[in-house]
Amino acid sequence: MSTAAHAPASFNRYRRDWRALLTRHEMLLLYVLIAEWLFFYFAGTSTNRRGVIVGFGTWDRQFDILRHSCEIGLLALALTPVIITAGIDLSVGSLLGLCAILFGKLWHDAGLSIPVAIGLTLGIGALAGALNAVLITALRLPPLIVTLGTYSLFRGLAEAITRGSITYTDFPETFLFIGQERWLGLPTQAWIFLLVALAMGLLLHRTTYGRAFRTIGLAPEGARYAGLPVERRLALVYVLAGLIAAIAAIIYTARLGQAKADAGTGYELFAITAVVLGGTSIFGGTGTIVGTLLGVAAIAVLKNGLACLPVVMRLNAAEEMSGLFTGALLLAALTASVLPKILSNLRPRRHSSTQSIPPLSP
Amino acid sequence: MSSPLLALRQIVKNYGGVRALRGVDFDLRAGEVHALLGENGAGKSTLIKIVTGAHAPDGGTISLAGQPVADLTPASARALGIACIYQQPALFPDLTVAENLALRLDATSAHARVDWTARRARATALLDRIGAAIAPDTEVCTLSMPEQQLVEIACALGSGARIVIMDEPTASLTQKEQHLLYAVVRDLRKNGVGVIYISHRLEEISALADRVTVLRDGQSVGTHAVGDINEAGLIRLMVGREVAQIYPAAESAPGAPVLSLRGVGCTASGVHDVSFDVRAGEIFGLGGLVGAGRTELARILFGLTPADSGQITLAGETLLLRSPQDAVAHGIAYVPEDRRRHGVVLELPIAQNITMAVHRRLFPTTWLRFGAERALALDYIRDLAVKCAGPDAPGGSLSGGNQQKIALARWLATRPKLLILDEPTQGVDIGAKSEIHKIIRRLAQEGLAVILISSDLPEVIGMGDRIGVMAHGTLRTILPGGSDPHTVMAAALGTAA
Amino acid sequence: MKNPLLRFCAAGAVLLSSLLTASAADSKLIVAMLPKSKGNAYFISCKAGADKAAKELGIQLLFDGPTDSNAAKQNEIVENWITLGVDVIAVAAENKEGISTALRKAQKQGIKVLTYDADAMADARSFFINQATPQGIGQTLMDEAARLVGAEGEFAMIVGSLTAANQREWQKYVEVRLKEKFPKMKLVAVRPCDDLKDKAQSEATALLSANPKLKLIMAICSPGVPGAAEAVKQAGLTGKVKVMGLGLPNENKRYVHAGVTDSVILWNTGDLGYLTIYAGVALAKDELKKGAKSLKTGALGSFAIEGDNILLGQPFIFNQSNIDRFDF
Amino acid sequence: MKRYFRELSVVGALLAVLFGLAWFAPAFFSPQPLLSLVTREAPTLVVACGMACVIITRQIDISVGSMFSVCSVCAGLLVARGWPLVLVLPASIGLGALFGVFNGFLVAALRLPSIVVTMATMVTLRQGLNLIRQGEFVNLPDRVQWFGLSQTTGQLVLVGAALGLLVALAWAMRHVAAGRYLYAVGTDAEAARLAGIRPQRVTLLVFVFIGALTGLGAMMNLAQSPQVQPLTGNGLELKVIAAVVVGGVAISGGRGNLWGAFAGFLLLACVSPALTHLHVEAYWEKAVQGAIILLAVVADGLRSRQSNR
Repeated sequence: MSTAAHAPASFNRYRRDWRALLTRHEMLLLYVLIAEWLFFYFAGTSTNRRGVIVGFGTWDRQFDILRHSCEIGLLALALTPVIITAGIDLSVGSLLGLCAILFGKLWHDAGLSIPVAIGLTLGIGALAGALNAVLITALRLPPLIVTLGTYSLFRGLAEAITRGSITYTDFPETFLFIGQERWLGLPTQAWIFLLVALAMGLLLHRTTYGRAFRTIGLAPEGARYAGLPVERRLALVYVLAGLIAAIAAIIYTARLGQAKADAGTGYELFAITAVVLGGTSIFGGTGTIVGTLLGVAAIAVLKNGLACLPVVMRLNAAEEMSGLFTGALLLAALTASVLPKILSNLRPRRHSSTQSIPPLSP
Repeated sequence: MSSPLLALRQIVKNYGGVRALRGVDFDLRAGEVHALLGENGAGKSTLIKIVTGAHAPDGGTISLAGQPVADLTPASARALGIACIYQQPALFPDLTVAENLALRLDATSAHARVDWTARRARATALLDRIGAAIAPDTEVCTLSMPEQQLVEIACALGSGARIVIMDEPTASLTQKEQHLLYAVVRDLRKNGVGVIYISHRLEEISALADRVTVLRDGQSVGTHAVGDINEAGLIRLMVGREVAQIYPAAESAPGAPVLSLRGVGCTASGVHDVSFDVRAGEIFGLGGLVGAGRTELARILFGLTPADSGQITLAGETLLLRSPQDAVAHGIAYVPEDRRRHGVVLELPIAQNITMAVHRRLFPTTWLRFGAERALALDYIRDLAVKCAGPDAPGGSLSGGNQQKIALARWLATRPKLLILDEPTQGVDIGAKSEIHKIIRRLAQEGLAVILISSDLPEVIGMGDRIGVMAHGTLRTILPGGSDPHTVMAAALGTAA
Repeated sequence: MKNPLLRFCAAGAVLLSSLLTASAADSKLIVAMLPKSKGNAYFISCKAGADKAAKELGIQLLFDGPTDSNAAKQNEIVENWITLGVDVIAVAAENKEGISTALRKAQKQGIKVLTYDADAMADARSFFINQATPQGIGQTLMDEAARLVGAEGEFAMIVGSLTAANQREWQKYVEVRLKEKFPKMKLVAVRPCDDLKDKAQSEATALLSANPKLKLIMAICSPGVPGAAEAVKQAGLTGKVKVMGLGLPNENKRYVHAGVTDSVILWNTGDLGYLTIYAGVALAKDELKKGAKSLKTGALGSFAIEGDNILLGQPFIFNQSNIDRFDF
Repeated sequence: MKRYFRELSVVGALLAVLFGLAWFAPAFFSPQPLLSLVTREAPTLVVACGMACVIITRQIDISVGSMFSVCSVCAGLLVARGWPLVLVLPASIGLGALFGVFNGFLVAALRLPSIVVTMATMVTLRQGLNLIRQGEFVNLPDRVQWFGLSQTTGQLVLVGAALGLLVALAWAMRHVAAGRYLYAVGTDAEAARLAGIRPQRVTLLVFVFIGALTGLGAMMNLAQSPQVQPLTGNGLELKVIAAVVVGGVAISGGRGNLWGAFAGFLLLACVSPALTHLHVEAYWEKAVQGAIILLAVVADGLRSRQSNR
């Protein structure tokens, strides 16, 4: 018996190495983020004609970035557990639109008070998520296709309900406070965002649910054989995504002061990009909330920072440039993530081929 | 004498740390059936994968008809006239039979025109030749297992190969289909083809083969003409050691029955009418050939494929097991056969693998308690003497035997009443194997009821206090522990039934 | 690893920034102009006029907006401009209420705010460059349509998207006018084209075969007019089914000449951009104050001011006789 | 019969829609408008064929819309510069194929998930195009429309080309070894390797193929009108993926065929004109399309559940 060999000391050393390995992606992203931020801080800040310091390096700008990132950030938070279970949800952006106009309708047409309308909207979001969940878990359908369908369906319903044109506005000041004012120094919605991030972080990293999500993503059959309630956990992930999309809808409505059927168009793509950039594997199993937050921040800083660069301003192309760089950043992150494996595979040439091309994951 | 059709010299193959082959010599002459025999894990499948080019050897030479070949790939092996019938049919389930045959048989270029009429005609001809009544346009996924095996056989037949490898081709065949297969093998031999024939059915070997080579622990332990050696001699070669000595013996008598099955069956998985009892402190060995229904029975007991007939009673309580969660809740634990897919999640740390099934007890608030988890993991790592870098090392960093201990630890942590072990020592090196045996015996000694499923005959005989032998989806007989291997094998083969 | 990396990044950033800011340090007046959708030809032609004015006045023009009509992005861009400390912001509002919050914030920071093309809330801007009210556009469109078909028969509309606010407004006033004045005309369908010319063509083709009695197609988004015209041309109904709508001369010239499209209605968008910049600069230099009655511009003379609306003039109807005189 | 149940059910749904139209809105079938509608869908059909191949190989390409736009604009600019069509056509196809090489390399050689790779390509290409063109139309010389043929001839040529390609490809998918390789790789890449196919190469080529088809589709679109709008490919990816999936091509690879994809394509393409003809208000269009996609996958799910029993 060699129990003596397993002295705790040697365990600890291993643990540290392993932690470093795990956080490597997040650390890299953090360096990129810091570099980005510093670059824009120096290159995107200037003094204007009236002698006021303007541009990226102002507190206002930082708060704006935070304010503008909340909805996409929330969707990215919603998608992190989904992608960790090796699934995907394309419908969150459309659901944001549907929830926004249903919220408007509940408040304006049905005459409900704001808190009741918010409560009902969250319920509707969860319900819509449950529709995805049922199709994916009970019928064992691929999430990509199910949510492609609901992507069309939710947006279509939003348009059908408002006949495209109805825009709900004139929300009370108290409600707009959520989206337009500051509370305790930060934009109000940032508190909600941080709260959700904290909740998701705890759920994912500190509870048995997060464990189950990861296990399902890595080995769905293995999870079943370990007695984990695979279907129930998967369902939860999609319901949560629906719920968070509804929260994002509320914030969106409060920020713009309007609820319209086109709310959140294309957000799902940015959210997925942020999640993948944050180191969550599209094949499932790995990913952290911190990574997602960094991914969201990297995209947001890039987008807002570019808009402050004199060169970009002169080209009038902030949005295109940020899209371009985001795409490039995503490709670079992906390539960087497989490069070590590719390099190490180059030497023992034939072995690698037994593990074949990754299939379309979700 | 001219050089043999196929000659392997000093083939070495390692998988990670495991030495699957340690210098195997093997040759095959034209027009002979050369049987390859050995326990599970002896290295037969690895040897075959090397001959078919699926895996590259780490050492040794391969020559075909005297010509050395290097860098064998599946494509070049096929081009050189090597065909293989795998144990698990390697067919494309969504494609038709004719299509599958064509993909395996035609090494055509990508531009080549596909002639469906010819494909169908050939498929029909081949299937007719082995006497299988399968329409060439059926999709393979709609075929039964034996039918798929027949397609595989047709494939080998049609390949016009000089060398045909058959890996347990009769494992899932019925009597009638077996005879079809024998005819095919004789047909091939008559045409000067060399056949490597792997089987556990000794009577099959004496009926079909010309020579037999026995592998043990990745080495060849002898090649004999079939006429020169009897079944007992072969079994001795395969097992290679006296059974009774190395297995820890029971020290106390088993207690009251914990589990009892009465007429249990499940149509979907082909298990029917199984009845037996397992008592506390007893190891109930479950023997039989691959495909006899042992794993299927275990899956019923674990709620993966719920039973549709019969009665399962555990500790006096009649159970309805519809999901693994039900099984776990009632104190049933199952260490599955496919460790990599179902057992240990290789990417996750050891500690998480160990605590996976006890979330509810260990973390009653669903809140993770890392200290408690680590403590629990360390307990089991020490208790089972797992060789690892620590509870945070990923499961994949462990050797097969230690992975198996982790899988075992996961279920011990649930404090089960019944432990089902499915091939617990498959792919495990000798040292770890005997450690695992000691652990199993100790657990039984502590009062656990254990069902031990194994294809390793000596293991079942040596470990089992009683041995249930399964064949064709049902329990054939129950023998006392330490029975004569021949009796057990005979029961499994159905010869003495 | 962390410290050297950080230092390296910082050094690089400083180096680059000095290069970049050096060129931006000229202290020109900055006017930022926000279109509804940057890629839209309508706003591109606005920009041409604005560029001209910017050059004449020696100011820096920022022209940026969403690539598709998107109220949320408009807000984000305005807020960016606020922190950039521009002098004037001129906005074509996608959503009246939505943008107004951001605009009020800009005013609070001492930035002058104008609206053009589509107005925001009155208290969120100083002046609105009024090229034509939605009411005026609706009326002109409907009147011209009625003229083309003799105030009788079925017609259909193609709109950009079902959610574009200004188009819904125009559509509303078209329908109001229809109800008031042209009882013998009937609006049989409204189809969206997602601002895609190709889709407009498909939709128009379907409309033509679905409504054999159709007399006219009115497209109120700029890709819609050439799309509908191409559909009519391909259906061989040139002259039988009239095509008209809101669009740009250049995109429609070939169809107008071929007799497919009868009239394209638009104000002079270049002038709109030009006027916006002049008004903005005047506002920033305190030359334009509340209660002013007119505004003088360089090349275009002076424009009348009515309350807080600076009037560009009536929408212009382009047809075969005059379309070649315009290039935008 | 049972084998093609999925495809036949889509055809059934399609026929039901067409019969419904024949009953309630016979005007739908008047030849010239119908030809125009069909011509408009021809380029999309070409891309959908490519998408079917990609999905059968168990991959996905969501960058087709962006590639389509970029190819259209580039081809348009070349034509406007006075290049002859015989040169522009291969240039457009080649450009598409080049994008395909890029996607295919990342997926096959670096083994990155295709959905993320092509998402990144999509964003990059789209924004790059926006940056350079700022949405401006490309005006083409008159000789380009219908390749200088008469309108009806041109339309027939385009529709004929698309259908010809469909038939040829459907035939090739079944009757040429390469076509069967796609199924083999899509079903089980490892088994395919054991059968002597090189899965990586097949994957690379299928991406190149869809790129080239997208380039071709862009040219077919170019020939239909005298202007190119840079937004032209927006939303194309979802349209073709939905069509292919509704047509019974399994997203998990290896299953389905081009005829099914064609039926699914027609079904979805019918929705919009059918709603117009039935005088249903346009607001319902997206919801109807979403419902069709969901119905198709739910039917798939129920069926595979049954066959598993």
